[in-house]
Amino acid sequence: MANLPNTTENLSLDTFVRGLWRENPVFVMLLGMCPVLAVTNTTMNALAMGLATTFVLVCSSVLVSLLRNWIPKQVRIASYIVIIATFVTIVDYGIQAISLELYAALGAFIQLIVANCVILGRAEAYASKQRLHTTLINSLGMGAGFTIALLSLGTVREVLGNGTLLGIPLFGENFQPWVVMILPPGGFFVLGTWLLLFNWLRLRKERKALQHAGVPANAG
Amino acid sequence: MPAKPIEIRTSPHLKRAMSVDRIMRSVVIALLPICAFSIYQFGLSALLLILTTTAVAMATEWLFARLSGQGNTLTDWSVVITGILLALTLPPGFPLWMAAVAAFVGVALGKALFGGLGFNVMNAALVGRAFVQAAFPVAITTWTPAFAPGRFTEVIPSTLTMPFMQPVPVADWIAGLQLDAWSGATPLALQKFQQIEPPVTEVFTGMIAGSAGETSALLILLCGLWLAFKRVLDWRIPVAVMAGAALTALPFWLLDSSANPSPGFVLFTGGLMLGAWFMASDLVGSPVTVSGMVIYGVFIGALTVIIRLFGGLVEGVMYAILLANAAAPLISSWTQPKVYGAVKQSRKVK
Amino acid sequence: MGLQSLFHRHPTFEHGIYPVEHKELTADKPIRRLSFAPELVIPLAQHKGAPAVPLVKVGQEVVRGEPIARAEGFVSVPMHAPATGIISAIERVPTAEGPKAPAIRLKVYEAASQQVLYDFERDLEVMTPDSIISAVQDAGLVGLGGAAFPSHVKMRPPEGRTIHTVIVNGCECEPYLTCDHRIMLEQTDALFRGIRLAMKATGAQRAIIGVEDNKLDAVAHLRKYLAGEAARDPSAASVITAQAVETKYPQGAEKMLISSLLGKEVPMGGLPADLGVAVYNVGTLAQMGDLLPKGRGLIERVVTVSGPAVEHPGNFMVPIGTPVRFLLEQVGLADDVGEVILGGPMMGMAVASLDVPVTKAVSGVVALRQEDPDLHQRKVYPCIKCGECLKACPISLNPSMLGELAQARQYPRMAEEFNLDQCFECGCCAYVCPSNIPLTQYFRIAKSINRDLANG
Amino acid sequence: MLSILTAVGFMATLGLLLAIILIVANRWLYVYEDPRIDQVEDLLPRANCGACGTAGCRPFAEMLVKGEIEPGRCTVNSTEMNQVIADFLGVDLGAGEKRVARLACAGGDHVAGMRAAYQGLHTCRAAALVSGGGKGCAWGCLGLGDCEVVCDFNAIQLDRHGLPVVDESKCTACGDCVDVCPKDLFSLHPVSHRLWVACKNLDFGDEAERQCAVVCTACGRCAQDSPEGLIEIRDNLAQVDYGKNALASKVAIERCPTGAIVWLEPGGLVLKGRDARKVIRKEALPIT
Amino acid sequence: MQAESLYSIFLNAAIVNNFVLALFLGICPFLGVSAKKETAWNMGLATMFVMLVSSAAAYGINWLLTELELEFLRLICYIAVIASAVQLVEMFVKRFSPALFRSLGIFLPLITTNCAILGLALFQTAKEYSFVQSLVYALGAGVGFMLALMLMAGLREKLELARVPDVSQGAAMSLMLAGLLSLAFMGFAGLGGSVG
Amino acid sequence: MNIKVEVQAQQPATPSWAMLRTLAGIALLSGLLVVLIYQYTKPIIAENQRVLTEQAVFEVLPGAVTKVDLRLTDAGLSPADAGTEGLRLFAGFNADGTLRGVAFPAAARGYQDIIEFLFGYDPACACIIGSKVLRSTETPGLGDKIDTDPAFLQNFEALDARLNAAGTGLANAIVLVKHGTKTEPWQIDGISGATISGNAMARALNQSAQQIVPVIQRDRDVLSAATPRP
Ligand SMILES: Cc1cc2nc3c(=O)[nH]c(=O)nc-3n(C[C@H](O)[C@H](O)[C@H](O)COP(=O)(O)O)c2cc1C
Ligand SMILES: Cc1cc2nc3c(=O)[nH]c(=O)nc-3n(C[C@H](O)[C@H](O)[C@H](O)COP(=O)(O)O)c2cc1C
Ligand SMILES: Cc1cc2nc3c(=O)[nH]c(=O)nc-3n(C[C@H](O)[C@H](O)[C@H](O)COP(=O)(O)O)c2cc1C
Ligand SMILES: Cc1cc2nc3c(=O)[nH]c(=O)nc-3n(C[C@H](O)[C@H](O)[C@H](O)CO)c2cc1C
Ligand code: SF4
Ligand code: SF4
Ligand code: SF4
Ligand code: SF4
Ligand code: FES
Repeated sequence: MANLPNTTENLSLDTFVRGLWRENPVFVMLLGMCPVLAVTNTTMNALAMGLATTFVLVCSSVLVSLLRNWIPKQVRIASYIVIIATFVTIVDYGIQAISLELYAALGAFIQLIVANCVILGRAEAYASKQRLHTTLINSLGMGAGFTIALLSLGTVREVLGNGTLLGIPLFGENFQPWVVMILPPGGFFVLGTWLLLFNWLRLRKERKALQHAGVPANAG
Repeated sequence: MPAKPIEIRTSPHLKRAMSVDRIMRSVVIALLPICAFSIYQFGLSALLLILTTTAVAMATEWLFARLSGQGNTLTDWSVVITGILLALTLPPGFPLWMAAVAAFVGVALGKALFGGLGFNVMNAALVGRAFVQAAFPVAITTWTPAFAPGRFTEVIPSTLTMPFMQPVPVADWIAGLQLDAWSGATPLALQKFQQIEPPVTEVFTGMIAGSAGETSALLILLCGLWLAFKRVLDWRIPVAVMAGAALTALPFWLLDSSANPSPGFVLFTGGLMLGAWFMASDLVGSPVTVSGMVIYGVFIGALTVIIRLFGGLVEGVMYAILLANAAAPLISSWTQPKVYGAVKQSRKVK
Repeated sequence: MGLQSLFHRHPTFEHGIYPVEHKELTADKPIRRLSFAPELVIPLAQHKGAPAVPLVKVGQEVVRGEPIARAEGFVSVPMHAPATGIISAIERVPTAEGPKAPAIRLKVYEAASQQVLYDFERDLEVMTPDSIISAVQDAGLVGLGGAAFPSHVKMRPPEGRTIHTVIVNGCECEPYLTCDHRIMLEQTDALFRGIRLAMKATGAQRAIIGVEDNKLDAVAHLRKYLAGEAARDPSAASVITAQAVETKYPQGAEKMLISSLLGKEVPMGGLPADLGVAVYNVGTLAQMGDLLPKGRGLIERVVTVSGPAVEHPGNFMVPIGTPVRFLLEQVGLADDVGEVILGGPMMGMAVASLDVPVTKAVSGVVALRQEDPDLHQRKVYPCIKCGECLKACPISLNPSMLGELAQARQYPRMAEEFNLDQCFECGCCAYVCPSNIPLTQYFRIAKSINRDLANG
Repeated sequence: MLSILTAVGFMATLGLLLAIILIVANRWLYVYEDPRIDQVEDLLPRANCGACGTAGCRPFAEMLVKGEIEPGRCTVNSTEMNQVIADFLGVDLGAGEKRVARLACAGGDHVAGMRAAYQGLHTCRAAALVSGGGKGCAWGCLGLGDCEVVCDFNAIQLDRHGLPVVDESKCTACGDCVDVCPKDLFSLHPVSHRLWVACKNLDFGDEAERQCAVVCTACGRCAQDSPEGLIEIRDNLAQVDYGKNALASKVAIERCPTGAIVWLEPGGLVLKGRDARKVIRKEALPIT
Repeated sequence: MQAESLYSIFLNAAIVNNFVLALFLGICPFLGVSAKKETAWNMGLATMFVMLVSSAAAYGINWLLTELELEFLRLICYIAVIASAVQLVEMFVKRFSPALFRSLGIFLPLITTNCAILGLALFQTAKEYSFVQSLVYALGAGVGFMLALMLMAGLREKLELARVPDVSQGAAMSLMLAGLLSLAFMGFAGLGGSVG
Repeated sequence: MNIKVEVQAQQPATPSWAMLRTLAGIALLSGLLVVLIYQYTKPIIAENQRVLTEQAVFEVLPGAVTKVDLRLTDAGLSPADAGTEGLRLFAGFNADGTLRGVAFPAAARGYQDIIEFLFGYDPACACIIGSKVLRSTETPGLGDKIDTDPAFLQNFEALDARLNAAGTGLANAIVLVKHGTKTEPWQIDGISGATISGNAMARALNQSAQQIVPVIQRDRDVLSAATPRP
């Protein structure tokens, strides 16, 4: 279906839910991959990163939506970026104030939320055209989808790579951790495996659907 | 006069007898003496290691070929090579469950994912090894001495580690063997960290510790030469690897022969020989063009020495081959042959 | 073989292959004649260029050697009646290429003699280059090496080019075939007369006869002949030389032979004439030397009939238009014949019907048995990037890449980026490929589709 | 407080600076592109099939916006969608009559014989290049399904006799099958062309009939029974002059001895004349 | 660590701690434009160029902000300046060289939201590199990005003609390839520093 | 199918004023927000930082309960008053106010990247009494053993760091030896499987100690003077 400009969406459950699955920023749209891979070596980091990103996403989307009628087209990218950077700086100092250790673990990736394509993408594609309340709900959904994706990587990587979940040992003394999982290749592999799994499920569904429909008889 | 309708085919109507399965079978045959020596040297553990990786590699191949509807691809024998070579690059006391992981990952991630034989982008055996090296770095750098007494009756303690568990430390077991102090260290490690260079002759004939199948450079050289003679593999790649390694090592050795290894030592230690003859020469991962093959080989040789001399790791053959595999498509496309009669070479950089 | 090529004594080109030759089957069989087939079928398009135009009507009587179709333009040749008889039809007949094409059917009189009844004397000494060229066209001569390109056209190089060397192609690199070998041994006189005519017509100062070193007896024979000539007439010495080249397929391909003998490459998209060279097959020149003095037309040619499915293989002087079925009946064909190939097994065309006639381009008929291992359906593996095909391709293409592109149906890209059009379908790549990929077939498909695309 | 002021001041300056740069850039460097091109492209199917006669959907969109081509030329889009584009651009739909691909061969493997067994790549193009393929009729369909493979719209399926059948409802007249067939058996025709010679064999009479049971023997009865000039026997083959399509009727097919000439009813029904020899067909041209 | 040699900085940025394969920066364009060698090459060039420009810009801004004691505005200023610089370059190219724009310029907007650029600026600040060191660092990062991109493009072009199973087609395969590359790059660990 | 397309008029050129206003306004707003947050969190972060540093110092100087910041200037040790430039060192003092030792930083390139350490030096016993990794990207479970492996950390409980006779450097360079082969008190017993990281630690320590320990021993008076005021 053609996606035409200037269509405002009405609030519905889908506004929220599609960010979780159908338009999941990570698994489906493949946006914001850097933090997804970089800071998911533990569940805690993943959660923190997810929440931080959600915060920035929601705040900036709301602001963009509020200002949408005032921002001229030519300066919209610059404006969005400044707005996003502002909220990121806020989060940055916030986390430092909460825990310096967590801050160290997340490294530069808090600041790099600025460059996360999910946020700018949402601002550009959604918030700049939609009303406040739908934007709020939609960005919450997207943030939740992003966080879930981060967690799905973080848990797998922490459990396999360290034998722990949220720092709690799961398998006892002699478990052999798979160090590779918390190393860079592990990030690629785990995300790749998730996508393989989703591909497989999707293909299976499509095949099933085809079978149900039956091969169209072609008699003249 | 013909009884049946005659057949029509396109030319050429003749065909060379060499085929993929024959090539692969020859390589397996060439690997058998190396396996035998490995078992003679390291005993039961080496045998179990080879059997495990080969069986798991074959099972994985079978499974994925079935899932993707390719029928039985075991008949091309390529996966047997993958399994055997993988075992030969692992430490002899490597826990079998980890070896199984390596074989599975190697075949699944290194080969099946991309469509199987001919489409893999990197050496499947080394993908498996690199994965477990990154996953279990301690176990894969734990070496046990060759010719341990009783090696044919008992296994190295770490071999039979329970799945997902850490291997028991073998230091006590080695101490119990009452061999001389360095017997558990590989020549490369001795050279790198202690600047002790064991005699090349010993290294050449395999009287040393190391991965299950890399210790006798002489035997590997002979088996490789046999394959090259039978035109199963292209001699250019192994020769280029060895030349690249020797030539890179030479200046450093000339500058400071006490700290840096001699070219001979570089050639005959670690996985270089096995890598050059059996892994770099893997047809699928190497460039198709002749000049590309030479560049690829020299790249592997040089990079191996650079990693050995300046990198954080003791051995670099595996990474050098993997990186060269990754670069092979680029090398191929940059070394397209000059077409007959082409006036100026129309080389496309991109 | 690799080592052997390191030490070869005779000049050669790069790449190429060494298939088993099977020439011993017929190499020592002298050229013989067979009786006429009851009906001959003479297609009007046996050569490259415009088809000939019939001069005869159905029911008309013709004598052996009489012109029955005229050339249509410069790049075309006339046809002559290969036997005495009556024109039974002018209609479409099956051809080896596939589509049915117009042909003259000639019912041969049962008592027809081998005598040529239509000829006249020509004085070669007084002929000018131009008169030689038109005489060659009138003789209906085309390249007998396989390409069937009208021979007189090659005698007139494009504007701005001069020919200084005539290369005589006696390589006969295809397995099984021995007709050129026999011609060099048995029709030496005619061959040298032909060479001199070609040199005169083209203005070349020298001629080199290239012969593969599996026919050293022919080289020796030619050299002896030349030495004898030189003894008689010292001024003619060293203008013509015989040179052995390595036995390697496709040594006989014009571009390869030029590289082997002269060390130069024909420019991409260019002609041998760009290097000042014209290449003729020995059979072509022998026919030229034989036909021109007598004012005759090309009505027969030497054909090697061989292969495991042939009971009495040999070299035969076969009238043009003889159905392959008749030819094979004469030599005895095994029941379990699998394939019948016109030409050699590397480049020849398998025929779908034994009713197709021998044409001017057919140098051999090779019949293979069904159980021949070369014919077995082999398992095709994916390309394992072994590079064998690159090492075999005499044109230095990248058949591996071309094959993968063909499988992905990216035909235009094959031509634009990988020089598909330079491929002359020699079959070396398909011969060596361990994955049994039908590379050459893919390339034919690709070229054919690209041609269609270009024609809209 | 001071730091608050410097910060705010600095940011304001920065903002102004950026704005000025962008304004200047906007003035001097702006390149105008009609936004409607993107919008129209969004409405196209993006099949990039080229059936519209342009290089792809984007060039088509550009031409539409410039008014150089009518929306109806896109054969893949639904008519409604094309109407939307027409309304959007304020132009006429300009659609022509629906065309479909028609096959000029009816010789499945049950009616047409073989002369040799082709071995090799399973494609028509490959087979055609080897002595024309193994089929007895040198003009006929080789049945290896290149057309089936090439049709992006799944409109072609081989029937059990190895003969391609076109699903008229799916065919978009993209012409890919026309290009791919090595025997040139496909051509695009308006659906109103009902009278159809399903044969390309140029042999005559018995010779032709030896090759195929549903061949056109060039007997000429269809031409005799039809209005003057509608059908003509040329090159041993009946050929319909579609310029006189209005004159066509079922009369032409009645006396055809082999059923090579047929009448195509809408919906894929194929009618054969009364005199036509009975041929057992399970699918495809269900000759009655 | 001001004492770090330029050579070591370069190797570290280009290979050992490759921005894409070890630090996970710039993954989106890495996955997005690595399908063809030619586009990858152009993207690599464009990124390298922007990296150098923004490295220099970041150095200047940082100096200014430190002078004014406004370090907390660093992030905002970096991104704002980088974004507008990129946009300016893009417009400039589009206006004056449409050919170059078609091959290079279309990537420029992509680069704005590329964390590798911002990451570079932040890292060089955190590591307190001098101006020259910053530029070398940027060059190394650019070369490393190009290297990863070209390797990936080579592999993907090869696989484009392969019989890749349905499940592993698309992003999943790209990620697995990236994983393999990243695995291979681990061989460079420790390179550029002295050992033993 | 129910599709509506709004035909857009050709865009009107945006007035420059709007662009100026918007961008400046947003920048202003953002500056305000950020500066407020910064002002608010600054003391909290500083406090966090202080606690963290203190923890690290007390960890490498077991028993210390107070610390004093020092600077290593060209002239020698000096208290860290505002304005003194130089390497940051920390003197740690026991509950009874006696000097426990000096904590000093060190760094070297490890397996992956540069590792930063803090070491504790006791001038009384002339030995290293503690170590801590401040920043590292070494492999978890392997290289990070240099900060977690108790057996390895034992090396740093009393590692010999005596000065040579001239007082210009260490009497014996601190080196890493292969696991199980430690024979001298100035040797560090390596971790098997992480030789490189261990090596980096030894190199960092040796390098810094060679430079700093002579100064500490020479300027012990400054240290005593720096005793924390209660
Ligand atoms: C072909 C081949 C490649 C290898 N590649 C590596 C490698 O890249 N890294 C590695 O640590 N070991 C590799 N090994 C194993 C090493 O050669 C060697 O056995 C191992 O590094 C132990 O030696 P060390 O303790 O001196 O490092 C390889 C072995 C073979 C046969
Ligand atoms: C692959 C290949 C092999 C050929 N082999 C021969 C050969 O063995 N003998 C020969 O006379 N011509 C051979 N030809 C044909 C020559 O290229 C060339 O056309 C011929 O020698 C010209 O002489 P003609 O016009 O008199 O036939 C071959 C061509 C190709 C493409
Ligand atoms: C994935 C991986 C991570 C590694 N991480 C470290 C590390 O953090 N520190 C280290 O010193 N060596 C590391 N290494 C290097 C090897 O373990 C190396 O062989 C070892 O340092 C040699 O020491 P050894 O002689 O005591 O076994 C790593 C190797 C791999 C494959
Ligand atoms: C000379 C030669 C060397 C080979 N080396 C390897 C190897 O190192 N690793 C491997 O997995 N397969 C190897 N193979 C087998 C085969 O090529 C490999 O499974 C393919 O990479 C799978 O597509 C080799 C085959 C040949 C002929
Ligand atoms: S058939 Fe074409 S591609 Fe193959 S070897 Fe011959 S010239 Fe080269
Ligand atoms: S010979 Fe066959 S398998 Fe080898 S590279 Fe060429 S096409 Fe591939
Ligand atoms: S119509 Fe043409 S393309 Fe289709 S199956 Fe028949 S011969 Fe092949
Ligand atoms: S390929 Fe042929 S049948 Fe298929 S849509 Fe195109 S024209 Fe119609
Ligand atoms: S998140 Fe890093 S480039 Fe997109």
